[in-house]
Amino acid sequence: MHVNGQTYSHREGLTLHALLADLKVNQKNVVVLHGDDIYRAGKIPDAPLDKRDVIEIVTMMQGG
Amino acid sequence: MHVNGQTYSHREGLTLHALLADLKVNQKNVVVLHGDDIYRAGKIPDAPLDKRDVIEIVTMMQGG
Amino acid sequence: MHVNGQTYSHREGLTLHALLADLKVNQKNVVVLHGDDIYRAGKIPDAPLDKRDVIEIVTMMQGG
Amino acid sequence: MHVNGQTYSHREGLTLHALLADLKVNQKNVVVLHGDDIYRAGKIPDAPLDKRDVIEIVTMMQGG
Amino acid sequence: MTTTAFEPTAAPAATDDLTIGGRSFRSRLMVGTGKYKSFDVMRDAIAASGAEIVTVSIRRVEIGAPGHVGILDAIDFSGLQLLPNTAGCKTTEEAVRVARLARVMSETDWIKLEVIPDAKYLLPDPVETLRAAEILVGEGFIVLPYMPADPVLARRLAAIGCATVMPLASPIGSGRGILNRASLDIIIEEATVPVVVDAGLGVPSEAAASMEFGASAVLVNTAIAEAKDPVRMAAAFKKAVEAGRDAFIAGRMPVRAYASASSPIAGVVRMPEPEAPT
Amino acid sequence: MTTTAFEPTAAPAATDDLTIGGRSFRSRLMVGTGKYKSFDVMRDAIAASGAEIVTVSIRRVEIGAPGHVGILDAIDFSGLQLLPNTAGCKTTEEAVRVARLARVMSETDWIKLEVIPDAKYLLPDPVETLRAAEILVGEGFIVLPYMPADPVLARRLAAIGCATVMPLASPIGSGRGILNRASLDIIIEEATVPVVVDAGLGVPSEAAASMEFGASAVLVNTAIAEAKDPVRMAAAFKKAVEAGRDAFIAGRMPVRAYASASSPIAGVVRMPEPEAPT
Amino acid sequence: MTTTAFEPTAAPAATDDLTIGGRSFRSRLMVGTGKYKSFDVMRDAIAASGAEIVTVSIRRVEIGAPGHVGILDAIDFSGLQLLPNTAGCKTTEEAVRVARLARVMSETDWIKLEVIPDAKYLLPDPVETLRAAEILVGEGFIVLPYMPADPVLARRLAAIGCATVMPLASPIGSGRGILNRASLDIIIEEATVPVVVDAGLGVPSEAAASMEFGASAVLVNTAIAEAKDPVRMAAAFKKAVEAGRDAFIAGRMPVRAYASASSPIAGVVRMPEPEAPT
Amino acid sequence: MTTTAFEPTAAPAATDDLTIGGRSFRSRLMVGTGKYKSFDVMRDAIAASGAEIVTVSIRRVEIGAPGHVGILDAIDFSGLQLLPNTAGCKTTEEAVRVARLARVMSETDWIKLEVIPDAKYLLPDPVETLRAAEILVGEGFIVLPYMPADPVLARRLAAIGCATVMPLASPIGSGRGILNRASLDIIIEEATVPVVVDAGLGVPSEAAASMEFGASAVLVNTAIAEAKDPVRMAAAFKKAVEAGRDAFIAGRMPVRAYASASSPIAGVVRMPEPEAPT
Repeated sequence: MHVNGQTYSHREGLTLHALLADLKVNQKNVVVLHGDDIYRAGKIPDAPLDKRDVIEIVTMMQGG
Repeated sequence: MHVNGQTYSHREGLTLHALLADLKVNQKNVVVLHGDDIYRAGKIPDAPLDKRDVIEIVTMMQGG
Repeated sequence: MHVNGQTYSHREGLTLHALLADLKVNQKNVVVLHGDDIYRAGKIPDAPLDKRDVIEIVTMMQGG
Repeated sequence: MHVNGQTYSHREGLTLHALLADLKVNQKNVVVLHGDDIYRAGKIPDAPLDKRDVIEIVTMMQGG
Repeated sequence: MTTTAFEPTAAPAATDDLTIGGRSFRSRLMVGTGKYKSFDVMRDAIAASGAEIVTVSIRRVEIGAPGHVGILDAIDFSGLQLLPNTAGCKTTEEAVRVARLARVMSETDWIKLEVIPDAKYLLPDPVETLRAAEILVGEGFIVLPYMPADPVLARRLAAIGCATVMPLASPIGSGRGILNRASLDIIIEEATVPVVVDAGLGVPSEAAASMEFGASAVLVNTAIAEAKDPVRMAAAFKKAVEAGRDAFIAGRMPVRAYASASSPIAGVVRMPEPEAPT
Repeated sequence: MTTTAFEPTAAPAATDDLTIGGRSFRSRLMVGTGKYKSFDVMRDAIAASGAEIVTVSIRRVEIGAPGHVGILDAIDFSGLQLLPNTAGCKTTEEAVRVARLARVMSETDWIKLEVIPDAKYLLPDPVETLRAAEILVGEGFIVLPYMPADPVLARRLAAIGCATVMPLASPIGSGRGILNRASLDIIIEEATVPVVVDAGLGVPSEAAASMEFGASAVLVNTAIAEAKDPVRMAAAFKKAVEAGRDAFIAGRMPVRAYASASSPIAGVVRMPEPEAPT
Repeated sequence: MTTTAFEPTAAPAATDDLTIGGRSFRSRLMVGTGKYKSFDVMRDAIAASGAEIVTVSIRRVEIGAPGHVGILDAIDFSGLQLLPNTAGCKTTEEAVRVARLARVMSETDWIKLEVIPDAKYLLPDPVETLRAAEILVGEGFIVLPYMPADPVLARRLAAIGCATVMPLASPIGSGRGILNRASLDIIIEEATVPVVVDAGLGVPSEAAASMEFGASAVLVNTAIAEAKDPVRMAAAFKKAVEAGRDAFIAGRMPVRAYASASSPIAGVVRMPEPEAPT
Repeated sequence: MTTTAFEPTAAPAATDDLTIGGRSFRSRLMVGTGKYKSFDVMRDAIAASGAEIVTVSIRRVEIGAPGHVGILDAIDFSGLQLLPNTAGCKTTEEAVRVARLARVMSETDWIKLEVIPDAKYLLPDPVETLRAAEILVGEGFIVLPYMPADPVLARRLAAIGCATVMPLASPIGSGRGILNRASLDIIIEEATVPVVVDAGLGVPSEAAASMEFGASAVLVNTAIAEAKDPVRMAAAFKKAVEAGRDAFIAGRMPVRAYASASSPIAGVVRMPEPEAPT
């Protein structure tokens, strides 16, 4: 699967919450894109992940 | 029918040659658009015209 | 004599005060040039005037 | 004396021709200023020089 | 204290508010949040600018960086209108996708649309920008498109429902000032939505000039963030934008080919003619 | 830090005062009093400009006009530095004479020296201006000479003791803005006295630009007096001059030939490569 | 005279020919045929210009005007490359249709593509121009698109197979000169096809400048046709374009912030120091 | 080649000759002889420029350098008007003295007067230039003064009998082009003697522009001598000056705020309205 553009080795039974935990993501102020679904921090479901899934975990940064 | 953007009253049996004659068009250096067909001066067929036809008779002019 | 660029017909015994009175000049905020001497309002002497004298009576105006 | 801005040790009986010879000046296309007198090449007199004299030997150069 | 800064006390005539997407603003200076040396300087500079609209970007979090700090952890944007951008997107698809993420992230429908294929001059693609704008307007976004100073494109972007047009003055971050004056004049003359001069402004006088020739607002980032003293520069831009807008409303003097004396012509003290001998 | 940013009333560092003829000023905007529709508008515009140095002219009184009103009857200049000019004088002699009258009239040694032979463009005569300045400096005047934007002349005027130099941006009252930028840059680079950009400024952005490129002050008359709303325009010039000076002190960003992204380059959300079939 | 003009005798190095659509040209000045007072003046002006590429338009014949004279009845274009345009077309469909008529009319595949929706500034539509160019390139036309000075659009037009790009200097027929210098510089820097500066040039120096900063050619119509003496002006543009191209090849001097003496520094005749008394 | 170059064959209308000091010239391009890599390049560049007036300087011979070669040993100036300059002189006295030496050296009364106190920008001193010009005119010289672009000074120099005025476009050898356009326009408008734009021109288009806005001639040195190919650049300047002069005489088109179509408005081939159903 892909997480933030990098390949990530999927494992049986992996869920979104587990993934975020594995990645040690500071979940405050992040938004997660799972396929076409977009979830804001605190509303991220513990969805099961498929090995073809594409995940984006983003936050707000400086910019002009 | 339309000739150079103006409506032109079609008559039974009207042909392209007849039309050009009616209009007194100086056929030297003109090009005729009949539907999607484009004919250069001297090669204009005496095609029969339908009342829904759109005809453009153009020439080369000054321009920048 | 000349007053503010115009010729002024001098008369025997004419003085500066008399001149200013004749001309009905509002003496507030004016400065008078008599030859090379410059007098501010209130300090204008009652000097006798000669027919060759050049007098300028000026004030402050708008300007950029 | 001064020659082209530099001090030059004057000697008894020194003349303009002798000076130019001493200095090995290519006299073609030069102009000499002796005091207020200006001489073109070929018309330079063999004038006696004084130790207070100021001499300029110039030519035409590139310039804009 | 920072909070109060976001509620300017001295209010100009309400009639001169800037209205975008149905919301009114007193400030006509929008600022970016990029390139600051520190969040403290950024915070003070934003406050000093008096800006009510502030741009941000959306980026992937750094994986495995637990202490990762996003801008929301550092800055309190309450009272400000956030304007997320799609900077970095090279295609319509990327821009639309980032806009959707930004909407959820920022809890606003506002989006500064940027579709920029080249990295050297960071110039927007007119065709992709129009395509992306059509999609986003259709999805209910309030779209502020960054665009080349192209009057025909500006008309088309306004026609499809963009909230503003944001033509560039010169390349992003170049500080080269207003290089497209003639095109900006036409865009402003024909504008049916607010025209925001975006990108390239290097000094306050260029922001003031933009307002004088009729821009509705300006957006500034690098010129403030890269100044030696960003906070003082932010205050300078604030004054300059107000000065330019005031001048636009006050109505400038005519331009003359010749001079026109400021002091009275009459009554100059001249030397008198010499007295004729008697 | 943040606090001060929100109280622009707090005076700028005394070290940034403008000093001319031994006197310090906080405002770097000088204004003229010509061309106003009424004394009331003039009074309000001067107040709105925050100017501390105000120019006036000397003229002959109208003979036989008892009700004649001079500017002193209408305006209270207390607290302001009066700067009488020699406008209208075509020769050194006329200018020196008017300066002497002005000194008695205004009770100040300050004089704005103008020696202008032509009426069409009102351009100052460099040779006569230098001659007159030498005489007036010798008589103890504080001389502020209006001059062409000529760096060599500026050096000479400073060398003989003028208090400032006042090069023109464009012809008096033309509103054509800064037409001599390159010459002004050299004058400022070499300046040993304050450089006051005088004449031709038409809008506040031009005043701001003058301060940004290093002028010590600007003098404005027509651009304010002939604005549709002179009082608002005066306030605009005040803000613009402050903005330009702040920017000069804050230190502008570098100018770049190319663009420089305002948003982070890294972490852009890109489309993933299509998964290879397994 | 007319004859010889169409066969330039003095040939510059073949290596400096301009190549478009596989054909080589010695002249880098293209001219239009619009706005001339008479066909005689047009003929002489074209000859004096030395142009080898000449634009014309396609228009409906006047019905019921038997004596109607088209340009082909008046001018002998043998030896010249005709470049018919789609002037007047507001949409892709109209432009494509006129291009097809032009191809039959002119017996050339060359087309100057113009898609211009507005009449006031006659600015091209970037989106429709790209669409129409794609269709016409697909039909085998040699497409020279008139376009806004937009570097991204220029890249896209070249990428789809246009033979040149023709960015505008300023609005058609305005004579305002080069208002888009910065954008033109980028277009030229990135160009993979010849860049022809089209529209807005008013005087020969602007054509020379265009060549100096790297344009491959320029197109001029109004500046020649509306000159008081069109034939002499045509000759002036010919010389200016050659001068600009020569300068580009000869390599300009560097620009310096400071002066650099043209005459030797050493050996200046100075006054000697006064002799010390002995 | 060299020979022919000094006798231009193709003669423009005698009525357009440039007349200075009672002598007529066909070329309006004057060139300097400084900064060339070799005498051969200088010779060919002068020939290619078609110049008829060429500047030189006067310098002290190198003492003790018997093989010392002056320019007269290398270049044949027959047929050209030599114009010796006073470059390097900082005062009136030095300039007058060098002028007298130059007169004897060159066997001509022509002198390009330069009084330049500063070395960084090489800007002329207006006061000393006027003083020196008065002395030299009094001694029967034909004085061509190098001067700041100061209209009042130009009038005074013409009034005392100078043969031309030579205002600078930008600092000598800077190649910065025309930085004083507005002042040059006024000088030309008021001129009673030929106005020669001198110093700072960097490319031929700037020379062409100078002629277009009414200069009588231009003087170029560094832009030719420092080009990568000086001979080709000299030819480019020749064409550009001729182009600019031709354009000035031919009479430029008017400048318009808006566009003006080059192709006929009428007769455009439009899509027909859909037929109403019958």
